[in-house]
Amino acid sequence: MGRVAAKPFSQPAVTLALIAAHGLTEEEHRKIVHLLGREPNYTELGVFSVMWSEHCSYKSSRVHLKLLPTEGKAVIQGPGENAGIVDIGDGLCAAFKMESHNHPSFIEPYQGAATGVGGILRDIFTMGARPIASLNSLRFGSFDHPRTRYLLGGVVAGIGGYGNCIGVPTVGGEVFFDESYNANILVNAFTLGIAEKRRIFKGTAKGAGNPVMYVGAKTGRDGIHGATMASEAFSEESEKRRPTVQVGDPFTEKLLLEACLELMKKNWLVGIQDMGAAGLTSSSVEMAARGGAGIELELSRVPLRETGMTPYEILLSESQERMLLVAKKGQENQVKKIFERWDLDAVVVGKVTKDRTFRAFFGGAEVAAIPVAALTSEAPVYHRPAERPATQDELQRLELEKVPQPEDLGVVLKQLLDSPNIASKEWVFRQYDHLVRSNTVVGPGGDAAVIRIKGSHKALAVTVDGNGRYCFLDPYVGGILTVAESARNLACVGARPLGLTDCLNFGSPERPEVMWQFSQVIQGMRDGCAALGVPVVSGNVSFYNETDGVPIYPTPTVGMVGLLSKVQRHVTPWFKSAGDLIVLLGRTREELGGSEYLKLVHGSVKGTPPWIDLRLERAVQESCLKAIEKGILRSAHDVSDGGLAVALAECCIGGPEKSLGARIELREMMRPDALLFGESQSRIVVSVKEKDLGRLRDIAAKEGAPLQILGEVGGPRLAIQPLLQLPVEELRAAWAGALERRLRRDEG
Amino acid sequence: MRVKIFVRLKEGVLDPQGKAVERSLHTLGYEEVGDVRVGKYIELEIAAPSRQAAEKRAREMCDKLLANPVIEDYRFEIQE
Amino acid sequence: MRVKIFVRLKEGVLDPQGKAVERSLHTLGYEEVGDVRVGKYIELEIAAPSRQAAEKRAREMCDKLLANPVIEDYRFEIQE
Amino acid sequence: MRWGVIVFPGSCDDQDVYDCLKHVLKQKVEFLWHKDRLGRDIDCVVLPGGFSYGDYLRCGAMARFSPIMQGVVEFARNGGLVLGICNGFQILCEAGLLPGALTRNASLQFVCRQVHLRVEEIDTPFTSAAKKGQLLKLPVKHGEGCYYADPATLERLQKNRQILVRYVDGKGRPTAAANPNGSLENIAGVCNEARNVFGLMPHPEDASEKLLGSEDGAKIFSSVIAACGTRGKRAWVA
Ligand SMILES: Nc1ncnc2c1ncn2[C@@H]1O[C@H](COP(=O)(O)OP(=O)(O)O)[C@@H](O)[C@H]1O
Ligand SMILES: [Mg+2]
Repeated sequence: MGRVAAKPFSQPAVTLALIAAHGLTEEEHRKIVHLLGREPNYTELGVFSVMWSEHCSYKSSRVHLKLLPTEGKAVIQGPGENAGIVDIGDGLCAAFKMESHNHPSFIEPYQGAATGVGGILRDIFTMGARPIASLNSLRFGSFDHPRTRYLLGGVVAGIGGYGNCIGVPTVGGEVFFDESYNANILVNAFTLGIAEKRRIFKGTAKGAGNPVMYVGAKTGRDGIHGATMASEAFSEESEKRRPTVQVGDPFTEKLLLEACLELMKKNWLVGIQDMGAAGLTSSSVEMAARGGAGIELELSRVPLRETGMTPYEILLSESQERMLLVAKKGQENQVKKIFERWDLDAVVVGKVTKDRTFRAFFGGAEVAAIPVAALTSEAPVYHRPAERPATQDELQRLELEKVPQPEDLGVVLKQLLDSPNIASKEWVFRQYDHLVRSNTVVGPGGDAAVIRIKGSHKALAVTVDGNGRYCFLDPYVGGILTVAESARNLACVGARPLGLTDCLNFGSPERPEVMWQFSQVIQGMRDGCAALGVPVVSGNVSFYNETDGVPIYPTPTVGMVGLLSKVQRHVTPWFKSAGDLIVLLGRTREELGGSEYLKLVHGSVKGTPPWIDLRLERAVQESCLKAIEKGILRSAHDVSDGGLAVALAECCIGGPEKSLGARIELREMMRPDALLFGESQSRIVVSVKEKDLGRLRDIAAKEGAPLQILGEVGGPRLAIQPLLQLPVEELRAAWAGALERRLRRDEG
Repeated sequence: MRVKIFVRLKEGVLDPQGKAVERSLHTLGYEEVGDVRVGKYIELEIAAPSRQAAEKRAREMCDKLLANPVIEDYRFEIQE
Repeated sequence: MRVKIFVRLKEGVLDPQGKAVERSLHTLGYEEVGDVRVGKYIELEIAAPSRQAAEKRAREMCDKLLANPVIEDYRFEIQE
Repeated sequence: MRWGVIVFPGSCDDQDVYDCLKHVLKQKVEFLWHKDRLGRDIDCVVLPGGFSYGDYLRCGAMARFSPIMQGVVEFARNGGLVLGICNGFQILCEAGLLPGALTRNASLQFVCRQVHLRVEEIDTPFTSAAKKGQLLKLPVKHGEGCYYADPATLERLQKNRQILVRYVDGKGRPTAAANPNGSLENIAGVCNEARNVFGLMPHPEDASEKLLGSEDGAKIFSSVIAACGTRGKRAWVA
C-alpha cells in the first residue's frame, strides 16, 4: 500500500476496563489473545468487539438457526448472503430479507426507522436486485403508555420518509400494540427486489490484487458501536449513548441504488456489499471470508465527513449509504465514472490479498492485522442454557368456565373492531407511497400485497406476520402459527409460497427462559416450514429486547414471498356482489387462549394459543389456491385476530369504496364468544357465485378440507343469526377511525 | 415578548439537506460557500412578566418539544 | 464570514406546522404562547473580501435558491 | 409524436411514466438526462414525480437549476408541451413556468390515496379528451401538494380559466374532505396562460390500466396525443 499522509495514530493501551467496556467477556478476551498469539491493540479490540457482537456473530443463535430448513426447488441463495434469493421463472429471481432496527428506533423513532429501511434496501440492491416493494412489522406499547403515540408517529413518518423518497413502494405490514413493548418497540423492515438470474452479485472478495473500492456517502462518527448497542439491553447507560444515532439520507441512497444497478450491468465487479452494522469492518471482513481471501485497507483514503477521525473510528463508523466493492483490476476508472455520473464518491481504499488476513493501515502504518477466520469462523459460539420457565404452566391454565359470557355480542364486535390491533391501519399506510413503480395490484389493506412483474403475466405476493402473544403462551406452537399464517395470507390472494425470511426478536439470550423460548420458536418454525414446504432463505436475530430485566414477548416475525402465475387471477378479501354465497374453509373449535378478545374484553393473556393441525392447514390452503386458480373465488380472507366475526366484518366493510352486508347463520354447539371471536387456525372465509359451489365442494373434498356454508352476501347489515346484527356502516365507523381517534386524543 | 428560536443539527450529525444545498450553490457558481447547515427557525409570541421568566419557559419548550435533544441543538433570542 | 439566514412563510400563507406546534405547546401547558411560525434557519460559511461583497452574494443566493419569493420572506445576518 | 421523460437525480416516477407511455399507450418515448441538453425532436416533455435532490430545502427548488431546464424553459416559450406531475409540478412552479407554489400538506403528513378530480376546462392539449365536468379517479402521493397562489394570481387563474382540475368527492363536489392536502380552492392542477404547460399533483401514470384500479389517467396522455396529432409538431399556442 502506498504511503499517504495521515497523522500517526498512537494506540491507547488495552486495559481490562477497556475490554469490558467493549462488551467482551474475560473468556472472549483470552480467546482473542490465543487466536492472535498476542494482546490485541486498541483498534483490533474494537474490530473484535463488533465482529464478535451478538448482532454480527450470531454467537447465541447459530446452533439453533441450523435447524431451519433452507432448501427448496426455488432456492438460489439461502442464508449467509446479504439476502436470500428464489427463482421466479423467465430468467428472473426475487431477493428478499428482513431486518430489525428496534433499539435505534426507540431512541430516535424517525431516524431509527428511516435508517432501518435504508439498510434493508441496501441489502437487496447489493445483490443486483432492484427493490420493488417494502413492508414492515411494528410493535408498540399500549396506547396508554406516554411514549407510544410519539414513537408510532415517528416510526411511521420515518419509514415513509425514507421509502417514499427513494421511490420504493411500501405495500404492507403489520402493527400491534401491547404493554409488553412499552419500553422496547420493534421495527422490522422487509424489502423485496427482483433481479436477472444471470446477474446476481455476492459479497465476495476474490482475486489477489483486485482493488477494493469505497462508494457512496462520506464517513462520519455516526453510530460507532451501533452493533454493540443492538446487542445490549436498555438501561440508563444506553440513554447516554444517544449521539450514536444516525441520520438517513435517502436521496444519496437513491443515487447509490441507481449507480450500483448501472454498474452491475457491466462486467467489472467481483463482489459488492453494503456497509451495515459495524460498517467498513464487517463488510470487508465478511467479503474476505466468503472469498477465502485477505483484505488490506488504507484508512486514510476513506472519504471523511469529519476531521480528526482515528482509524478506530473509521473502521467502526456506521455512517449510512455506503457500499464496499471489489472491482476487477484495471476497471477502477470505469467504475469511478459511473459513480461520478451520479455525483457520488468512489475511491480505491485497498486491495484483495492472499494471506487471509484483515489488515488496516493508516498513513502507511499498520494499525490492525487479524486473521479473517478469527473474526468469522472462529468467533465464539455459545450453547446457552435453556430452561422452560416455572410460570409457563400457570400461564397456560385457562379455565373457560370462569370466563364470563358477554351480554351483548354486537358491542363486543364493535369493541374488537375499534381495538388498535384489529382496526384499519390506513392512518399508517396512507403515509407510505404504495404505488410508485406502478406495479401495485393489491396494496396495503389486503391479506397480502400483490406486485405484478412487468413484461410477464406473473405477480409476487408478499406478507409479514407474527404474533408475540401466541409465542409467549407457547413458543413452539407460536412458531408454527407464524409460518402458517403467512402462508395462509398468501393463499388468500392466490399465491404459492417460494420462501420466507424472518426476524427473531427476543430478550437476552443470557436468560435461560429466553433461550428456551428461542429454541422452541425455531423448532416450531422448522416444523411449520417443513409441513408447508417453505424454505427459510434469509433472516435476522435481534436479542436483548428487554428493559430493566423484563423481556418482550418472544416475537418472531416472518416475511413470506409467493408467486402468482396469472396476476389477473388474484383475489381480494372483500365481498363482491349481493347473492354470492359465503363459505368457510376449515373448522372452528372452542378456543379462546391468547385471543385478542380475551385480552381486550377480559384483560387476560392466558391459555394455550389455538391448536394447529398442519395437515388440515395444508388442505385448507390448497383448496383456496386451487379454487382461485380455477377462477371460482370472488373473495378470500383468512380468519386471524378477532376470529370469525371480525373476519366477516372485514369482508363486509370492504375495500375503500363499497360496503356489502351479509346474512349468516351459525349453529355450532359451543360458547358463542368462542364461536365468534376465538382464533382457531386454518380457516378462510371465501365467497363464490352460487353456481360454483359444487366445484368448490369438489375441490375441498379432494383436498380433505372441511367446508361449511355460512350464508350469503347482501343487505346493509352484518347479521350473524342468532347472535348479533349490526349495520355495516356502524362497523366501519368503529374500525376505520380507531387509530386516528386515539392519536388525536392528545392534541387537546 | 417575541422569541426567536434557532434549531440546528448537532455537530457531527449528518445534515443531508445542508450538503445538498451546498452542492447546489456550488453548481450555481457560489463556490466561495462552505459548511452549509439547514435547521429550523421558530418564532413565537410569549406573555411573560419578565425577560427571565420568558427565558425559562422558552428553554423548557425547546427541551420538551421544539428541539429533538437526540440530534439537535438550539439557541434562542428574546425581544421585548 | 458566517452567514445566518432566516426564511419564513409570508403573512397570509398557511403555516400548518406553526399551528401544530402552537397546539402542542398549549397541550403541554404553555398557554401563554401564540402566533407560532415555523421557518428555516440556514447557516453557511462564505469567503468574501468584504462584508458588502458577502451581503451581495448572500442576497443573490436567497433570491435564487434559498427562499421562494412566492411564499417566503427572508432575512440574514453576517458575522465576521 | 415523441415523448421525453426527464430523469433528475431523485426522480422516482420516471419509470412509471415511461412504461405507461411506451407499453400501455404504445408511444415513442425516451428518458432525458438532467445534465444533457433538451433534444430537438421531442413533442412533449414530462417532468415526473419523485424527490428530485431529495426535496431538500424545498420541493423542486434545486431541480429547476438542472442544465436541462434551460432547454425546457425555451421549449415552453416556443409553445412546446410540458407536463409536470407531482414533483414535476413543483419544479415547474419553482422555475416560474407555472404560477403559484406547492407547500406542505395541511395535515403535515405525506398522503397516498385515491382522489377524484373534476376536469374544469377542456380547451387545452392536456384535457381535450375529457368532457367538461368529468370525474377522474387518480391517486395522489405527496407530502407537499398544498397549492397556494396570492389573491391577484388566483384571480388571474380564474379569469383565464387556468385551473384545469380540482379535487372533488365522488359526487363531484369540491368539499374539504375531498381535498387531500389543503390546496387553495381544491386546486389539483393548473396550466400557464398559453395553455401549453400543465402541472398537477395526482399521478395519471399510475392510473392508466385496469389492473391498477383505474384507467382515467390515460385521458391526460391521450389528450396530448390527440393535440399533437391534429395540430402538428409543437404548434400548440393558444
Ligand atoms: N405497518 C404497516 N405498513 C403498511 N401496511 C400495514 C401496516 N400494518 C398493517 N398494514 C396493512 O393493513 C392490513 C391489515 O393488517 P393485518 O391485520 O396485520 O393483516 P393480516 O391479519 O391479514 O396479517 C394489511 O393489508 C397490512 O398490509
Ligand atoms: Mg390475513
